[in-house]
Amino acid sequence: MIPYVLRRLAQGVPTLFIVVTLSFFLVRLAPGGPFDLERPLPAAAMENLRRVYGLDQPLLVQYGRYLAALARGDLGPSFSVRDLSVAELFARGLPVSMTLGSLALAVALLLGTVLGGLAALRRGSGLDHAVTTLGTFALTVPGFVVAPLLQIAFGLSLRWLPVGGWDDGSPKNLVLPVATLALPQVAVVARLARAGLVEVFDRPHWRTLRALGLPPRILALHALRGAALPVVSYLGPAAAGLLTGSVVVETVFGLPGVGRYFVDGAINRDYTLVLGTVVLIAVFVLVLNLLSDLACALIDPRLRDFG
Amino acid sequence: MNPGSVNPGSTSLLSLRGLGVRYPQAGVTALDGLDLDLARGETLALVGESGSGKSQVALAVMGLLPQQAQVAGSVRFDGTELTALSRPALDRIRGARIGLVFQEPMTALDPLFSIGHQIALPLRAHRGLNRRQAMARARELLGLVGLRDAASRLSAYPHELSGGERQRVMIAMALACEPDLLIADEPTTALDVTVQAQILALLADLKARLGLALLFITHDLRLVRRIAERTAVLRAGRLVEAGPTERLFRDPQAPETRNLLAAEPAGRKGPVPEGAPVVLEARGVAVAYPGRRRFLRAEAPRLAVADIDLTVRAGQTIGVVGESGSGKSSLGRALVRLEPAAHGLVRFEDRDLTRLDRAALRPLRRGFQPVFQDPMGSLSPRLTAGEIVTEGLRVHEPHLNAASRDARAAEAFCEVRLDPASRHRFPHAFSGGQRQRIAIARAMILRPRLVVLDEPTSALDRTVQRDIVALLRDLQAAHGLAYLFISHDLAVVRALADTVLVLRHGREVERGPTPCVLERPREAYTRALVAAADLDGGLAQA
Amino acid sequence: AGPAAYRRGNGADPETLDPHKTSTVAEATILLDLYEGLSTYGPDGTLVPGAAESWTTSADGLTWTFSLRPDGRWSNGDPVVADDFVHGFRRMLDPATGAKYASVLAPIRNAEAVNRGAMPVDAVGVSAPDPRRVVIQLAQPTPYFVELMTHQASTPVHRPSLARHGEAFTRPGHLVSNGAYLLKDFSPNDRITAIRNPHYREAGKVAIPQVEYIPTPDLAAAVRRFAAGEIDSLEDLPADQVKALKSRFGDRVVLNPALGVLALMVNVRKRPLDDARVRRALSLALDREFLAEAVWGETMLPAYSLTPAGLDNALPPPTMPGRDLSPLEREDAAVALLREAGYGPGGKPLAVELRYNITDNNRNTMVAIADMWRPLNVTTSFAATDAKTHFAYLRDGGPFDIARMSWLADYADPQNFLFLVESDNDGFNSGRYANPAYDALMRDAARETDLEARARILSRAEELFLADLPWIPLLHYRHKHLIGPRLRGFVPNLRGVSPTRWLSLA
Amino acid sequence: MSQSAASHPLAWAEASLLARARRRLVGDRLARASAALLLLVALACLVGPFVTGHPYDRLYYDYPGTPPSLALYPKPASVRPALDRLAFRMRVRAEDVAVTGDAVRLTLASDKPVDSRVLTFFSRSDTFGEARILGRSEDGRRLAVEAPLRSLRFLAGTDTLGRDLLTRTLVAGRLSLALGLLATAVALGIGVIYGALAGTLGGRVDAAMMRLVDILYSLPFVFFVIMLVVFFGRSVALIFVAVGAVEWLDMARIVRAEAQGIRRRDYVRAAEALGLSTAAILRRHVVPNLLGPVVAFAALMVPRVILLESFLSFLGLGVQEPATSWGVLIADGARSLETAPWMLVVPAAFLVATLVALTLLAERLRDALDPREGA
Ligand SMILES: Nc1ncnc2c1ncn2[C@@H]1O[C@H](COP(=O)(O)OP(=O)(O)OP(=O)(O)O)[C@@H](O)[C@H]1O
Ligand SMILES: Nc1ncnc2c1ncn2[C@@H]1O[C@H](COP(=O)(O)OP(=O)(O)OP(=O)(O)O)[C@@H](O)[C@H]1O
Ligand SMILES: [Mg+2]
Ligand SMILES: [Mg+2]
Repeated sequence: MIPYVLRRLAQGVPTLFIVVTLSFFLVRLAPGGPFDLERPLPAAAMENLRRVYGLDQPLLVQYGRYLAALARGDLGPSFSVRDLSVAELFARGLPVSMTLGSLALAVALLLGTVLGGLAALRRGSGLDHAVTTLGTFALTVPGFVVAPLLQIAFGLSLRWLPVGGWDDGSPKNLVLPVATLALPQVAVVARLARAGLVEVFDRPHWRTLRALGLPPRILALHALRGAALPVVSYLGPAAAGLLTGSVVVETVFGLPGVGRYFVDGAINRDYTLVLGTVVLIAVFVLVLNLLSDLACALIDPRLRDFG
Repeated sequence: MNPGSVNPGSTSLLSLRGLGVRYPQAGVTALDGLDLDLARGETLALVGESGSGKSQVALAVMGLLPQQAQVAGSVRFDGTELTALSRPALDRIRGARIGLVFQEPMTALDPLFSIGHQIALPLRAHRGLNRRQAMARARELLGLVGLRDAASRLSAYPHELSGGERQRVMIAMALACEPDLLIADEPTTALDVTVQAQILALLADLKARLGLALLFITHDLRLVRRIAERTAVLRAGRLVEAGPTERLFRDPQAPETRNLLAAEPAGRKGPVPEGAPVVLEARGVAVAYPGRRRFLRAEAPRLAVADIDLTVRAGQTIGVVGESGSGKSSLGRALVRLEPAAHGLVRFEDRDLTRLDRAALRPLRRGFQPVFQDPMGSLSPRLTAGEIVTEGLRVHEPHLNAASRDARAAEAFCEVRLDPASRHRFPHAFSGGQRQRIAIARAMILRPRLVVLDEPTSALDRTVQRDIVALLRDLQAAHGLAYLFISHDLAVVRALADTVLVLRHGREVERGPTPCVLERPREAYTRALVAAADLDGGLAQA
Repeated sequence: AGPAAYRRGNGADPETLDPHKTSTVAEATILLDLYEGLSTYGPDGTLVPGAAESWTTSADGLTWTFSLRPDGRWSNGDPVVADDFVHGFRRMLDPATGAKYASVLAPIRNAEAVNRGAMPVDAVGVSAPDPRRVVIQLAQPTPYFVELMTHQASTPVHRPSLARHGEAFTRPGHLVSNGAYLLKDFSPNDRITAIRNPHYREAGKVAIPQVEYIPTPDLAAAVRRFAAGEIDSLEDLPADQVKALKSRFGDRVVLNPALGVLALMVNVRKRPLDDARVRRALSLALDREFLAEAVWGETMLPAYSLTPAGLDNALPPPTMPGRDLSPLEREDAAVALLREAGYGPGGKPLAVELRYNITDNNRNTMVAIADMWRPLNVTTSFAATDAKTHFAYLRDGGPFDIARMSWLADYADPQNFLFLVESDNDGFNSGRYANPAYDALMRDAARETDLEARARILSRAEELFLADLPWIPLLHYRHKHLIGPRLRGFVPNLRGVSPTRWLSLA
Repeated sequence: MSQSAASHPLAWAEASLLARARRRLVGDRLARASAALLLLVALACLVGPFVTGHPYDRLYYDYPGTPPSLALYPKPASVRPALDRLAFRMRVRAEDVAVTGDAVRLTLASDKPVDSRVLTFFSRSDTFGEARILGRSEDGRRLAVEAPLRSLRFLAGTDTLGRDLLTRTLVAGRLSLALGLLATAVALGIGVIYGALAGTLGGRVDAAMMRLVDILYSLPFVFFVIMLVVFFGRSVALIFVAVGAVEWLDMARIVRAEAQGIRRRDYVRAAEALGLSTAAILRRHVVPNLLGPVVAFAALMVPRVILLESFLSFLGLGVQEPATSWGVLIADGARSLETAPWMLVVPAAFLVATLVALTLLAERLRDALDPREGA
């Protein structure tokens, strides 16, 4: 297994390289630059800025410099948050996003499997349809609707929870954002789990387990393990998405995570910030997909011949 | 008159009354008003031709019939009506007081859990053992069912076991809680005779010590005679005859019973024509399964087949025998290039198969077909039986249209004695023996030059078996087919094979013309096999 | 009582707290609290002396002498001296700083050349003859120069901390400022905390001990946080909700005129829009009241001139021809103009493309405008892009028809609007309006030292503008505030500034 | 053999999984109801805009932000304010207003003689019809007129610009449904084929294919979209490209995981032994046996696609005004959640109803594809 992991990690380097290279040029192809503002800058000011940030150099030189810096672990200065480097922005935001993301992930996994399990067990029943319908609801009503609704309900009407703000991560401030983040994921996990479970119940070995008169707890273990592959392989990238934050949730709740940088960086043409987010997401995707693949192999011994 | 209950007076442990199972959507009546009694400590053999409903009885007792099945009648176990029990109440009986050995062991185990874990399951659930205790007991059980190095195999996963090994795991699971009743559905089909004897001894011991009652479903009448006090004969879901085994064998009443008894495989294989072309030539075939990957390093590879040379000529049948786990199936897969872990040289006719990649191999594949040991697993669950059987025609006779393929499917079904009307059903809706015949039909419909048959008759009763054997022979005679015939059933091997290859631990032990090997075995290992098979202790004489 | 801190909703996070690198309104608010320029804003947004207690102007209006207060102190106790300002100006104009707002100092002699890198930084026309006097030489008389000195671009630098920390001098703990507050903490996208500067000359009169600037990227969510009492004031409101907010919060919603205009920039080089009649017709057909009310929820005012009312040194803005006509007459006039030009109902079909950067209100505005042009037989298509693409397209001279444009002035002087369409204004005049008469008027105004005469010249220029309509003014901006119940001392004003030092909490 | 008599001979084609599935879906009440609802929505979107009586791009200047109501507008109480607004625009005063049933009588007064051309304002307004002059007085400075009330109904209310929301929602449905179903189908197709191929082939091919997926996961989507707009302009087809580019990735991973297990099954080996090509193995053995999660996940992709479109239009790639989509309407509605909730509720209700039906249908489809279920 260790050699496999090492090999996968080694594969990550060229992958990352390709991602960075593609993104570097993709980003530069887009119209407008970091200093194109609604109020156009005078030519001299623009020239100065470009010089200060090395944007006056030929593109290939900039690319080379970026790679060199990246190799040193330096993500460069941010164009749109000029006081901080991209790395500093991440260092501050990532703990917030990861806290929210991992909580949401845990909620999604727990609640999702429970709901999916109930639906699969009572296939075709009212409960099943209720889970389906609610799940569809949760998926269809986007975060930018759910978040305000939660704010109004729990923050303004009931006054149980703060409407927004981070407040150094106090649990009260986490509830609503985590709920917003988790909601659609709960639905996805529930539906995938249900689909997987239904398949498991069809397999011949399920009859064997039933013939053994096993208690529900153990049956659940076997059923869930059998149904886990789709969920786990979905969760790899989904976790990468969750852990690196969400624009909507952070904007609506006013949280200092990194999710906003993904859109803000792009909207502002903040080249270094965008590339930083690309590197960040790529690292998360590579690592989490590796973890997810490892988890798949852990779940299914037949997948352990690590090809 | 109730032929099922022989001792109406005695309190029976299991008592079926008017048991009926219908599949309305498929229009199948699998069981029809069945009455059956089984007393404590008694062994009842349930026999009948393939598809007669034997397995349905087992499933019905355990409450494991699929949802579409309509069940009628009553199942009483030790005074309790099982059909009326709630799920938790039923679960206190299943696995604890009634053990069930499923017919198809290959697919009956959970592929995701180690076998140690699975054997430990009922112990932990019903006996309240903790994990460690249960594992210790599981190891003991594995030893009891004759699995070599039980300790190390506890952590093996089902796909790493041979057919017979999996079957023994099933038996161990069913016996783990020392049940009052064991329902064993063809429990020894994948076992060589020596192991079979060991299992039977184990059962006899349990019976003697704990008063285990046994509902023994089998088509092996020789076995029935050895172990069953009473025998019931099923046909088309009805009980046609039941009674003390001896009486039944001596004086069969129903024609079906007589049929079953008469159908001992007979005849010998004619000689291979002189100068018949070589179909398959294998040199130094070896199969080494990669060892399990541990955290840091991999275990040493497991050598399942070592250094086998083989030459098969047109019209020739090579019987491969050997104890369970000796590498027969691995060898068979290696010869048809379906075993990624195989090494060595394989030539088919004039082509070196080992040099060809998958794509280049494809057009040749028509020439050599396998029949897998595990019929259930080798049938795609979402294709109908007809589609499965004609699948090869799509590739190799692409000019056929759907209708003519369908006609060919119907023909093939008849050939293997399946009802052609059933070809629109999906694999799960067949009995074990029927599935086995679908697998055979799938291979034979292509008229290959070489067929690797892995236990092709293990689930077939003698009557069907006779027909299949006849079919194989006819085809061989007509088209010069070559067979590699893997089997535990030495009687069939004797009837079909020119040459016998005896394997043990993946190595060749002995090889020679069938009569030589089976009548005058050189090696002790072969002698033991042959002796246990008791080939000439024919049914009629006993 | 609530927390002692004033939680001030502040639109967005600052890009930087380096006063010489800023460009946004959000930064202006914070830096106004942290720093004090030579002049600054009073509680009602009027100009008052800041770090300078007084100043004098030479007769030609070209030399300004500011006298610093004797008790000016940096937040670490160091005295504020004239050299700090001189260095601030130089740093601002130094090309190596990469200042976006260097143009604020453009009136200073040699400023532009220095910023272009054509002259060394010490060529800037500022000097410190003694520690308490800053002397500034201008290139042209600039009546609004005092206001420029309130701008964050004109703040001094604390040279020792800049020398010690370099670019990192803006970090909490490093930043030494001379305003009423000093930076305590900066957590991006969360809040910036500033506390009362104990060394500030009027520290005793600063009522609020701590202020937290909270970015409010989602205005609707910000309103909810306001309603829950988590934010004390907001500086921007969601336009489409203002009506509801008014009924909900009553006079806590404060709307007052601002220094900005939203307009349609017309490509005057492209047929048929090169015809002023067509432009006038298009302008006449617009129902600006509907836009202001329905689309912008009265957060905007209908604009019939380029400059808003209430500017310093200005006559009341001239009005667009046709303003007083009834809509019917306006439509008739528009049709007549178009017919003259060969278009309109019955004439050649007229198709224009409206280019805008996507926001919801922009989209609704453009849709409504297209609908208003329909009776003129004008078919309108849209080219909506994200903001960067939009502005880059205009900057690069993309062949547009009509584009959305907006302008928020830096100082309350008509020049700050009218210069937008000078023929040599590359940045803004993407419609390439070039009227020599207009340019000449603007040049005259720049030379004119008599404020009234200057105002008349500028008014004439605007009349020219309104006749030619290179931009079709749509709406004038208003400031939008939501003022919490605890906050005292807030005075709405045209510039929309309310330094925290004048406020207090109940 | 114990059957045959009862089993009716079926045509060969009838027996295949898909044919069976179709038959069973047709026989399933819930499936039929779901399909009917979907059809209904689709039909409503297609023909609905023609029967609501409002063009989808018509701005009713008198009715911006009107809440839904069964009642007819104008409400009696709103006639007077409407008149005053109108009078202001005509630069006259409205006096002696009397509303009689479906008409209004009033006198237009001014200090100058009233130009009768101003009456076109009545017919131009959304509240009144063509006005009739009843009489003049005071040298034409007073003009008595009668104008019929134009009754309008906004079942689902109007948006901020006063456009009928129901019509817009229906029009929006055309694009969103097409996009949701087609883009999902495309992403589904690519994802399933790609994932099944990677999972079945395994080894290096799999590793390379999955690294490509990782790369696509990491590329900055916003820029990708902006580039599409810049280089190819705005076309509806591009939305499919943009959506397809991201949506198939999850599917590919899910399918791959399942396919990895399936390729080790004996039936795949048997197919291999029969000489089936990889494509045929995928089509006949691998894909049918992983349909469960695929169908479930496909139903999840539809809402994601539809909502993604609103983000695309924010970047300039989605629909262009005056056309619209559910995603855009919902995004608009979300902003006026507190002030005009119907702007969210109406399009969201359509979307939710459609998707619930779709999900239930998908679920029934999965069941129908399960050979163990029913006949
Ligand atoms: N789910 C099902 N739907 C329809 N028919 C079925 C189903 N399951 C079993 N059958 C039919 O029921 C009959 C009895 O099957 P069963 O498995 O009991 O036979 P069996 O006696 O065990 O045969 P074998 O010796 O081949 O295992 C067979 O004809 C089979 O085709
Ligand atoms: N995938 C695998 N990984 C590791 N070991 C395996 C694997 N498959 C089979 N084996 C081992 O290889 C040996 C030979 O297996 P094989 O299936 O060829 O036996 P067999 O002769 O067919 O036995 P049976 O008669 O029981 O079917 C067995 O000991 C089995 O445990
Ligand atoms: Mg059976
Ligand atoms: Mg075997």
